[in-house]
Amino acid sequence: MLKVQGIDVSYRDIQVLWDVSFEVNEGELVVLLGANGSGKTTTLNAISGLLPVKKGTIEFLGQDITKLPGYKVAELGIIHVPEGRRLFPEMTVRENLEMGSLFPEAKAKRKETMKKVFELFPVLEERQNQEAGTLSGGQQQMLALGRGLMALPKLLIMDEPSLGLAPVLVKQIFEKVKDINGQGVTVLLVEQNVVQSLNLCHRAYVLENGRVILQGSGKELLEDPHVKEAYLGM
Amino acid sequence: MSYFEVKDITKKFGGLTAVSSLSFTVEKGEIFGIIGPNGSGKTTVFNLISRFFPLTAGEIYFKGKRIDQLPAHKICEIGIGRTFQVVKPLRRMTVLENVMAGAFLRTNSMGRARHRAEEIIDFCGLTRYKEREAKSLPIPLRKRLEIARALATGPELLLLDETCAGLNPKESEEAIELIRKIRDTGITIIIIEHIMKVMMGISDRILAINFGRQIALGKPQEVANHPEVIKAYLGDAYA
Amino acid sequence: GGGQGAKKEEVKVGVILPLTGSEAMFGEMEKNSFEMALEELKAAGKAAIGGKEIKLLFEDDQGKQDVAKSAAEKLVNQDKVVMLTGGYSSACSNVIAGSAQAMNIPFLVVTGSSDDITKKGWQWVFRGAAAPASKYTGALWDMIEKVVKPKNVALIYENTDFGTSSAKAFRADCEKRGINLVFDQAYEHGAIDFKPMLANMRSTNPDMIFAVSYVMDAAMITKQMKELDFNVNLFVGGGAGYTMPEFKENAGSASEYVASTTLWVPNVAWPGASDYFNKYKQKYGKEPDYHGAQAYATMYIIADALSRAKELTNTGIQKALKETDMMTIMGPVKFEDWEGYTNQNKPTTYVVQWQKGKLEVIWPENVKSAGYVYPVPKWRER
Amino acid sequence: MKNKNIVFTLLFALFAVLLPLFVKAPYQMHILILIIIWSVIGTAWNLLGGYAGQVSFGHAAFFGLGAYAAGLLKFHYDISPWWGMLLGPVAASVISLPIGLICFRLRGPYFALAMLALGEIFRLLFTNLTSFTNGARGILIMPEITGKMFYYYLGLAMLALTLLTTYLIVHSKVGYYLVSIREDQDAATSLGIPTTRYKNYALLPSAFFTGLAGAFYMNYVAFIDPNIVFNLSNVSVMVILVVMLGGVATTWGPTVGAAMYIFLGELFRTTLGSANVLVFGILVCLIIMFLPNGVVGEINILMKQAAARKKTSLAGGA
Amino acid sequence: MVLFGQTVICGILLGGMYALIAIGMTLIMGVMKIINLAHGALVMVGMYVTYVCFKEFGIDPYIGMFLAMPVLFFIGCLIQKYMINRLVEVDSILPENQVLLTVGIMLVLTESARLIFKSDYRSVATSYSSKVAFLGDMSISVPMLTGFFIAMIFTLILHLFLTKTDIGRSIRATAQDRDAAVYMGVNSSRITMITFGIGSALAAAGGSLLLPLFYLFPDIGHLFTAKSFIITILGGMGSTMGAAVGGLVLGIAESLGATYISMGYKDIVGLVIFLLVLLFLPGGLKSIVKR
Ligand SMILES: Nc1ncnc2c1ncn2[C@@H]1O[C@H](COP(=O)(O)OP(=O)(O)OP(=O)(O)O)[C@@H](O)[C@H]1O
Ligand SMILES: Nc1ncnc2c1ncn2[C@@H]1O[C@H](COP(=O)(O)OP(=O)(O)OP(=O)(O)O)[C@@H](O)[C@H]1O
Ligand SMILES: CC(C)C[C@H](N)C(=O)O
Ligand SMILES: [Mg+2]
Ligand SMILES: [Mg+2]
Repeated sequence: MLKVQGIDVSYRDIQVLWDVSFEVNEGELVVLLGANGSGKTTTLNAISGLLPVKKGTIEFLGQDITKLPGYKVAELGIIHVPEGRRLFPEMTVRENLEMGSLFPEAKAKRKETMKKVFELFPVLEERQNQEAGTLSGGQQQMLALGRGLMALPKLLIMDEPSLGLAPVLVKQIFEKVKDINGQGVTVLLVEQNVVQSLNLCHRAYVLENGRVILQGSGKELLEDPHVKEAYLGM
Repeated sequence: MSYFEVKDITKKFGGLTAVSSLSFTVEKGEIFGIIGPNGSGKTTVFNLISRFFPLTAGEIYFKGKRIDQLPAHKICEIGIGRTFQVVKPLRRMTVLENVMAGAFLRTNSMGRARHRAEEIIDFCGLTRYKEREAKSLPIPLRKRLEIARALATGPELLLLDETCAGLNPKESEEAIELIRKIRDTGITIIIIEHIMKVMMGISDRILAINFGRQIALGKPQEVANHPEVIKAYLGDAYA
Repeated sequence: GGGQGAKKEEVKVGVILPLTGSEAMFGEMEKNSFEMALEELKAAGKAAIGGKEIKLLFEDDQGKQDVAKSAAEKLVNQDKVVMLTGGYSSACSNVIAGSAQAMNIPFLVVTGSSDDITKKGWQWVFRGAAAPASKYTGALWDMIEKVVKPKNVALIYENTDFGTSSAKAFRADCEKRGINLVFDQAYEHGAIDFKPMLANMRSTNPDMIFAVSYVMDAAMITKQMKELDFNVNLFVGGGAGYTMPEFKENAGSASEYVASTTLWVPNVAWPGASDYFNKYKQKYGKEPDYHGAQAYATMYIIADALSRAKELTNTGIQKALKETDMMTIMGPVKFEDWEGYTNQNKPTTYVVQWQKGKLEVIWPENVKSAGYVYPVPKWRER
Repeated sequence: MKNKNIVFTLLFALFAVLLPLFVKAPYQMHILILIIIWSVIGTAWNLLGGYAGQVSFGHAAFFGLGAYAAGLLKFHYDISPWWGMLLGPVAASVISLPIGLICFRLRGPYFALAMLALGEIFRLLFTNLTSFTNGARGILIMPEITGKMFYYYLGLAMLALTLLTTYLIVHSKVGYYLVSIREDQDAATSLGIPTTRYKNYALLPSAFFTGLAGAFYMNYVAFIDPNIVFNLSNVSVMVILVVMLGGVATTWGPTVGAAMYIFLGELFRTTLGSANVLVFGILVCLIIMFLPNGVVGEINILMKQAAARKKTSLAGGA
Repeated sequence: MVLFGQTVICGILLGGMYALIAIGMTLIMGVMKIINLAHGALVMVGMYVTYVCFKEFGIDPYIGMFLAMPVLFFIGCLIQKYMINRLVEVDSILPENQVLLTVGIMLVLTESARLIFKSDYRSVATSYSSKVAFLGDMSISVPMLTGFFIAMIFTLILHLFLTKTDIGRSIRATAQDRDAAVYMGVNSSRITMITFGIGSALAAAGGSLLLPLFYLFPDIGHLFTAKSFIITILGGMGSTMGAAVGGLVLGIAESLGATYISMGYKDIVGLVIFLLVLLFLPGGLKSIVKR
């Protein structure tokens, strides 16, 4: 479904990604692991068209999207729930959710989807008229996720969705991610909750200093000595 | 009288009571943890202590003096430093300059501020990034920068708001190390964190709140086993 | 430096005018008039001074006085002009005058009407075609004494140099004659709505209004008086605004019977006045007002002085200017020292009135082109 | 790096001091004097707007106050307007205190527009309080000194003082605090910085030097009226133009910007007739589009990049 | 009493005119946070378009408005796309550096108008330019009243547009976080362009409606820019309703000031009210309007 082939990405003249390749198949839940600053967010931004790719290609559903502008990538069904939430702080919760469903199909089902999102995160329903900027950190994270779901994505990209959430919610989020994936949405996930995410995923890639150094199923990687040492501190 | 004391503080935002007659004390040298579900009012407590918001009601004492009437910048001057959950780096300044801006609180000399800042940068393991502009740092490093900057102001009491969020288990270990090291220099710490592993590992005592009210207070293990905490916060018992 | 060698020798005169910015309309009109006059002089063979052609060097002051100073400095130091002229706004004229005085270069003011300019005892500054702001009302006072005889008068004026100077003189004149000034207010130009001021003024029941306004404020004020149905026996404008073609166009029927003081009208008796008006209109497709006439007359004064100058040096020209005694379309011009003024021509002023869409001279009686209408009919009776 | 700066500064100072040996024509001197005046105002604005990030749309208030302080001395008391060079900056600084009190409660565009409002209020007051200010009739003096050389060197001294003061402020604790406030006011507060007080530390000298420039202006141009010295577009906005053309929050930016503004403006004005402002406008657009950080700002960025590259290549070699 | 009534009526109508001029600014500065010193110049260009329609083709300004709006929409789009947009993408020390660009644009527009139309004062006299209705002894200008209602209608439409339509919400979203809007599939460069276009079109509408009762010359824009700023801020940046109320407050304050203090001080009264509002309602009038 998504095929990243040998991409290089730089910020001005600092190269951050080197020959990164990986794939996400239809219906899969794939996790990208890596230390701080290893280039995970950069990879995701390159996929969603926010950063130019210097070398290599990115394909989605057989279409080359390497050079596509960000909004077109979203239109194809790749929805990115960004790191650091990136809400619209002066818009209400409801408006933020509405912003998630701009494309025709999503818009047609706006009401239903929103109901589902509200079931998933009841606090959003309570606060639907509050400005997003005044929500607590965790509430904001829920809204960011909810907003992503509103687009009925084909491929949902999530950059550390559990960041700053209370343990009970982290569990819930992981469950929801699994649910969403179970309902047929392909998911590409970046997470620091290494154990939980590896337990959850079908396959995972490990990124170090901008290069893919390991790949395998979640179980395999959990057993991998390097992963154990570098990420689990065991 | 305790080293630091919060007495019956309340904060209302319009109709919403974010913090509701909350009281607690912190002893010198302690690492005091605060946990609670998202939106339970933890950050608001910090904002009240550091006077980013005025109190609706209540009193706050530090070293026996009432401090809830002081202006925000004075809070730092008397020795209470803080970090922000949503990081606020001085974007176009380098890491060194960021930390120097903090160090100037205790000195007027460029040389001394620089020296102090360099020490702290080393202490926090940011030496590699010293000359980088803060805006180019990834979020976890920005969080560490927040700590360094706050340390540079020479606090006696440090408020850390989710400085470990976004770290993987290995990195969390390092962060815990850093926090311990800070405590070992004699600084008292109040910490907010959602990663229970971190909280359990370093806190001397933990306060759990929900809806701005205390639901439990005590040794980490006691709090983690408190039924209400489990229900509202942990989901199931922390093992 | 006359090191121009083979090039045809020229007598350079610097003209500083606002060619951009909000005063540019007048700058353009004056520039056109200068050029038209120079062409005429050339055609009549009067533009060559001892074999040297008069050449006008125009500089844009953008309506800013520091730029005016730059222009003056440049013209004198760099271009070596023999004298300066121009200056539309009082502010710029003031600054050019100061620079000219400091550089010992004759400066002939075209329009600037600030009293101060010729009241500083500056020997290098001359004002011919323009009157000091406080002297615009000569004919009006004659008419007020003989015809209007108002008890209560209202005074409004734009808070500019010209406005405040005129108002100050008018106020003093009222006091001298024991006329009640029931309303006396300055305003900031460019307002959309003058009605609060007008309504307030109406409540003081004046018989006559004297209003010193530039251009479009004049139209706004009279239009809004009509909209308020505010009647007075006579509305007299002071200076610029109320005599311009744009005033009539914008105020429409509200301009009827509005009177104004002025220095010039096309149908004034001075020789060449109506020729100038017609020629300008034909050439530039637009009616000039008295600012154009001032520039046109100034060009003739300059040519006259240059031709009489014994030598084309600053002192030579200064002396020639001092000795000027000629007729222009603005009337006779002589540079005299009087009432504290230096090198100031004694202006002739008129009262004009819009009648059936035409500006008629109604005072002084010996030069009138139509009889005055006084008191003017009420709005609802027209 | 630091030595290079000092050498550059000394060379520039030498150049400025010796310039009149080569440029003797009064007209050229006049242009230089105008550049100096605008450099001073620009440098003063830059301290508050550039370093502290408090963009003011109302600096005409201080300029006008300085000018009027000089003018009114002469007008009311027949005291030499040169005393205005002392009174003007003091008056502007004194007024800046209540202005700071009002405006520093506001942030961002609210602050900018509050300053605009204050600037306009001063213009209107000075226009309407005719008995005190002579209103729109302005103040006309005959300067006692007419030679350009004197004004040039006095102006140069004034500029040197302004540059030096701002340099010292910027490269001290205060400077760090001002930049911190600009970058994030909340973070600055959390570092114990009394933000309002420090903003005043920037406003005060900023008003002082703007007032000084105003007083100098009165003495030099010899005529002022409220509409000129309190002008919104020709003073308050133009100073922003000067600083941004040259480079915000750079030492030399305002001076370079002033030189461009006056020199290019004058060049176009004397060569392009009535199209001069149009061409100038086009140029302003082009400069800011292609050099969005101003001339000096872009040069600084290039130099930083070059230095970084040198460093990495050195590191790579080792 | 008549005087007071007349003053208030004038104030309200004037406020309507102010709101009309400022409404485009609400979008450009209030929502998009672009401090646009060329706003008045855009109003001026709109007025010239309407003027030409009237003089050359006899088209009534109220209809000419519908020609001026698309023309200015187009001009606004070009300005945003090829000029301002460049600056949105660079990280400069002061985001206000676009202010300078708008100063340049202002100069270019003004001087271009001068090149084409000369500096002459122009006006459009329609049959209704001086129409008045009387309420007792108090007169009400008909074109101003019309302008007032149109201003209110525009305000309402804009408010609904921004809060109730996807494009409107996308405009606000883009202003608040450009990248995040892109994540949601918003073509943010197009949206900013359209926004500037709409803002310019609204400026033109204000100009067209003002034309029958005001006048026109290339530098007229200065008058409008400062007022629009003040109204937009008074209303509380980005609130359309706030801006309308801001216009009214300013209009009434100035009129009362003109009647009861002096015409020369009316602007001071307006500015002082402005400062007071800022000091005591830091978020502008929107904080009242909203609740
Ligand atoms: N805007 C930028 N300019 C320059 N360098 C950048 C920028 N953003 C990121 N980088 C650098 O690129 C590298 C990769 O960053 P990235 O954000 O992709 O890491 P990450 O794997 O997502 O880390 P984290 O776990 O901290 O989110 C880091 O070294 C970072 O410093
Ligand atoms: N400025 C504000 N205006 C209105 N409500 C606010 C404001 N700041 C916080 N709140 C509300 O107060 C409550 C407490 O927020 P707070 O940020 O303290 O939560 P928290 O415990 O820190 O949560 P998290 O763990 O998610 O960071 C939340 O419901 C939030 O929406
Ligand atoms: C137009 C004239 C009546 C006055 C002249 N322009 C001045 O400002 O002094
Ligand atoms: Mg990341
Ligand atoms: Mg929090």
